[in-house]
Amino acid sequence: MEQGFNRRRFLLSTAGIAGGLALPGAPLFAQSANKIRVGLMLPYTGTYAALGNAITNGFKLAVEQGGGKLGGREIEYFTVDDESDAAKAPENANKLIKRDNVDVLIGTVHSGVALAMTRVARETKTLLIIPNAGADEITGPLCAPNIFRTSFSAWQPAYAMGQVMAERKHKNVVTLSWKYSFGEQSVAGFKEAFEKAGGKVVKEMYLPFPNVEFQPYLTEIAALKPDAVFVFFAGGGAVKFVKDYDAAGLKKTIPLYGSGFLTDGTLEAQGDSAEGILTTLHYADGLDIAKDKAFRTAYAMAFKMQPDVYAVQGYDAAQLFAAGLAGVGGDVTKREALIAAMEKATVDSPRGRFTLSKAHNPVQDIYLRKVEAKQNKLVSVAAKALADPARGCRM
Amino acid sequence: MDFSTFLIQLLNSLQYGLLLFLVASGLTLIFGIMGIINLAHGSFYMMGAYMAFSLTALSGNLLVAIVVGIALSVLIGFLLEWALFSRLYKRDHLDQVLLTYGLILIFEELRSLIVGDDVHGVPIPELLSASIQLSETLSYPVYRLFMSAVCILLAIVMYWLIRYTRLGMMIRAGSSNREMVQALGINIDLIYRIVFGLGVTLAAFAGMLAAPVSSVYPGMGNQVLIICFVVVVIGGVGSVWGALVAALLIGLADTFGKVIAPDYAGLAVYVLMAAVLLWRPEGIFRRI
Amino acid sequence: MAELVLSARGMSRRFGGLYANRDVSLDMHKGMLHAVLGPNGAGKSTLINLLSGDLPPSAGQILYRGQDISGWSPDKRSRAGIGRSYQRTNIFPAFTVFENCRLAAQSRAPRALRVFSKAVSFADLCDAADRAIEQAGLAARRDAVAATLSHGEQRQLEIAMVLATSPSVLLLDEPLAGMGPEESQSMVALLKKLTPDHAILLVEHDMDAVFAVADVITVMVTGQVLESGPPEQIRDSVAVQEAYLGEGEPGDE
Amino acid sequence: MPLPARKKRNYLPLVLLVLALFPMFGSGYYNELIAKIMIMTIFAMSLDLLVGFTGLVSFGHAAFFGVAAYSVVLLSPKYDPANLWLVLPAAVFTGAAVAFVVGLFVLRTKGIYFIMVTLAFAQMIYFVFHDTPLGGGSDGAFLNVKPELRIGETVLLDLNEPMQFYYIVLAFLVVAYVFLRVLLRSPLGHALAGIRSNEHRMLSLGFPVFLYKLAGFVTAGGIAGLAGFFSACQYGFVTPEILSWHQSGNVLLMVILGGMGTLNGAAIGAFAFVVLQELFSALTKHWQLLMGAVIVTVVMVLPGGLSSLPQRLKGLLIGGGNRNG
Repeated sequence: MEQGFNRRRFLLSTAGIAGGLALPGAPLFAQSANKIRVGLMLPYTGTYAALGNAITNGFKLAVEQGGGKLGGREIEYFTVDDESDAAKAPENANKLIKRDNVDVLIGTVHSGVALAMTRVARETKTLLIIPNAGADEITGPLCAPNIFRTSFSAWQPAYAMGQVMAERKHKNVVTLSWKYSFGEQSVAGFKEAFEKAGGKVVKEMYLPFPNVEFQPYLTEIAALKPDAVFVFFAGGGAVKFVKDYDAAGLKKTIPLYGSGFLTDGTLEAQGDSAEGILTTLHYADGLDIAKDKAFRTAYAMAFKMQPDVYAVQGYDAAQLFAAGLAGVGGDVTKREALIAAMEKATVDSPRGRFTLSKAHNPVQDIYLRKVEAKQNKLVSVAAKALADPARGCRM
Repeated sequence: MDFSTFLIQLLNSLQYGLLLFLVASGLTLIFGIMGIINLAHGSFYMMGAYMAFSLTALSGNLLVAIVVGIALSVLIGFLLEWALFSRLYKRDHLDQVLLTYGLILIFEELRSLIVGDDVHGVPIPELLSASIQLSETLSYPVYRLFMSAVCILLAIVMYWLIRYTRLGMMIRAGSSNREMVQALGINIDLIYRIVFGLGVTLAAFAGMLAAPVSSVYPGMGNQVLIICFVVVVIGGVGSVWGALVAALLIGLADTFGKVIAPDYAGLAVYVLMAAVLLWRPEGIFRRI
Repeated sequence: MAELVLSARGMSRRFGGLYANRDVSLDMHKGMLHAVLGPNGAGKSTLINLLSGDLPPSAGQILYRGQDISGWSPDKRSRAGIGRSYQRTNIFPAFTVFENCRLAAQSRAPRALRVFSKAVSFADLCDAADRAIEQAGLAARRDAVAATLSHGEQRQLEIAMVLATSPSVLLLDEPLAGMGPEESQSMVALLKKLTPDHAILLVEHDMDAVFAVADVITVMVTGQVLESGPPEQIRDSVAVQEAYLGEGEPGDE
Repeated sequence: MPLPARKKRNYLPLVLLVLALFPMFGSGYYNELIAKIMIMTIFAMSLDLLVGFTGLVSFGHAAFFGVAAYSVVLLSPKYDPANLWLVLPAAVFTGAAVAFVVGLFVLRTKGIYFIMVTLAFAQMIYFVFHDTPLGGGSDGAFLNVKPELRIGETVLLDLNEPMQFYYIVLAFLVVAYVFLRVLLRSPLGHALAGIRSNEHRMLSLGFPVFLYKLAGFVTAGGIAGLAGFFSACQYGFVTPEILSWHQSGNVLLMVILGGMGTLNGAAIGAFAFVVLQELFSALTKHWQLLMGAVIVTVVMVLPGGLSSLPQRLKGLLIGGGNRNG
């Protein structure tokens, strides 16, 4: 042991420092001046990997349709797998911003990661377009001129659902969601609209994310016997919840409603259990919109699979950025003009045209959808051109 | 909470606890008999669930999928033991921890490469798809009861196996003293291989059994891993009975934690663990 | 009568239903070497483990200078002055002989809070270690790594480590096991040298050595004391001869 | 394993020089990366004190790192910088204090059990931050303004400045390294080494082994707290994930990768780990597959860690050599 104290083998580590620097640093020296550098920070591993891929596909489809260019400029991609790990988010964002010097940052799915990215983007004044994460704060207290979102805020679909459920004469409702800010914000948005219209939320229940042992809550719901249930879940948890809810026999007696993610990208796994469930979202199957049909065909041709709402959001991120570039002739250095052009843009989205609110969140139609034959079929427009209230945004 | 709700919650906790026992029993066997910390145990659970999905899709029948899946799991267990674990028995626990940590990453990425990253459902077999009406609004799926029955059956089989069979005798001897058993002319390497295969198969079987209820999704293995560790810590390393008691306790703590103190539900299980450790640092039961 | 240092009163230890020690009583006095004889499985090692605190007794009392120490942990007993050696060599194999003993000496003066001083800078501890090494006859091997010592030398180190803790009681579990004749002789000499200042309990198979050094001998059979007394009494005891000596040389463990 | 005496070559000054001069050549991102490696080195060294020098394989070390990081965020005023001399000792103290409480429980167990119990306790603390509103739940919490050191109106040190941050981390890396070296040659250090080598004998020699282990555990917790402090300051953001078992696994991996029981190994391990991650994730989407393969390979064929590599290569070239490196 004594000898162990004296043995210093630092040769390796010093050699390592010298070698290690040259390796990931390569892009730094291979900087091509005339391409626009796009940084994609999305989940490519873990729970949300499928979503990250869909967004990437959507974005790239829009670029392909522009002949590989946006605003007349060629595109160079830099990707980082954010692993949906918020702890690594600032570091990963810095990789793209400081190492790769990207002109625009696109990301991400997970709200916690997106919040951290937003902070970094505000500090470094990097242009950020968020293609999914719905945390209200991003276009609320954290809003900034350089931060845009092409998806939705948690508040939007939930608020619309509050109106729908009140219209459908439900009086007493129980809510259930994972206990994290996105879930809580969804419930808050729902509650706001629902109670304004005279309904009452009998009980708000939360379970720790990402716990999927729902049985105790279903038993609670059965004991409380509300008129209806509003939930927020997504991904694997959504699949299990919908199946458990059906298996517990509750679906027959107490109708289940949810924010759209309850049945998005999950219908194949949910099977018959999801049939008839009503959800609200800014996208639906069976929209009578030419742009949507064209988008779906093109997407299916390019990637051999059907697009989903995430692909649409990625596609629109590219479209929004293209609109900005068009306004400045492709010159990203004219930042204020670029941002102004993006603010004024009307995005011709597959979900229907939308504009941006002052806080840079889409002002969009929220659709009421019903699950039929493994599709989220459009029922009606639940809220026309719904704008997020952008509480706390000082811009 | 009225009395009938209370009873139903009790049933919920029992059912959850039994499933936990099934997953954790393989872990505790590998721990207790081979002295190996297997972090990849959750990955075997995940592997089982995905096998149930893929094989059901191929054969159209969950039962066939489970039979083929079990055969595959045994094979995978043997292979891993032969290729990797058998070389680590003389090494530190630390090396085992790291090896299995590396395996988690590998299994998760292989899953992504082979099956993809989507969420999939596994249909409940026709025969078991009914429900029993428990209260006015609530019914209980027969499949869940079936799962519990299978878990109880397996607990009994394991008890019998360890107590009354020659294999069980050798396993018990092997867990107390590797050298001595070797000296008695028992092929300890074979015993270890069998135990490891058994452990892997138990985890994978739990995954297959749970797949129709839980559906299959990326990262599902990591979710059960830690709770299984808590089961083993509370129950006592290597004790199958301890694992059963601990799993049932955790089922109770989790279920009623969610009902009584929903804000601290995630903590309930760990508070239970700390309490048990204060009382008995080596877990409730010490040996098989 | 010499000073009574350590004594066991009706001490028992059960493993499951089996008694490893049953109602054992014995006394150890300063300046006397108390040897314990008995066939394999007689409970001699259990006796030492009970006295040293490695095992808690199921019943009975252990008195150290009149104080009941039955519930004390091994380290507390050691600090109080009860040192022991092990039947299977139990040392720090990666350390030098000196460091083995220095560490043993350090246990008397923990100084754990002085983290900014070098361990080897405490002269008193180093002296104690060197004295112990000298006593055990290992001076020539002071700086050798313990793992490289011969078996006999490791047995000597085992003793040296106990000595470095300056104990008043020595519990020695077969210190001669596996030693060559020469090494045995020097160990016997060492034991004789140590006896005046210590109360020594010696568990040993080597009859010649035991009768050469022991002041009192206790013979144990199946966990119980068969007979206890001076060597002559034991040599002449019919019971002992029947139970034990009559069987001839006991085999090695 | 005794080695033949060989010429000692001390590369420490050289490494220090490289680290000190690095910011003059590196870009902003690489400065951050090196700062991160230095923080992880502090973290890995603290774990090495337990794993490599005391023989306590803790699988919950991220808890102390994370708790300290949270303490920085929770103790800082919302819109003003906190006082460095207040929050830094507070973070170290938090790490040590939590280690003390956890140690009281976990040090009652040994071996395989110890590994699991440390893991379970770390998970418990993880859930405290994950499930309760204390630190913002699963969403984490932000440190809006990083701490600074000021006397009167003059700001002496400001962690918001990347350059200053870099050099402060470097300074504390040196402090932690020297502290651990001194500790290891102190009576306490020798006693810990004795516990690693033969705990049972330490007990029978009269060492209150539990207290010694607790002292080591608390010290390691405090130094992990130091690393946690800098980690929170570097990115201004904490989430429960920083005390997850993955984090504990990663730091354990760094210790093994570099070779345990040598503080320098911790540095090599931290460096190799971060660089490998950087490299692989640039290479492929399935980079974790490569990471997993590296881990398995190191465990199977390189038990002494990377720092044993030159020795092994030498052995291979010269032929014979000692097989264990």
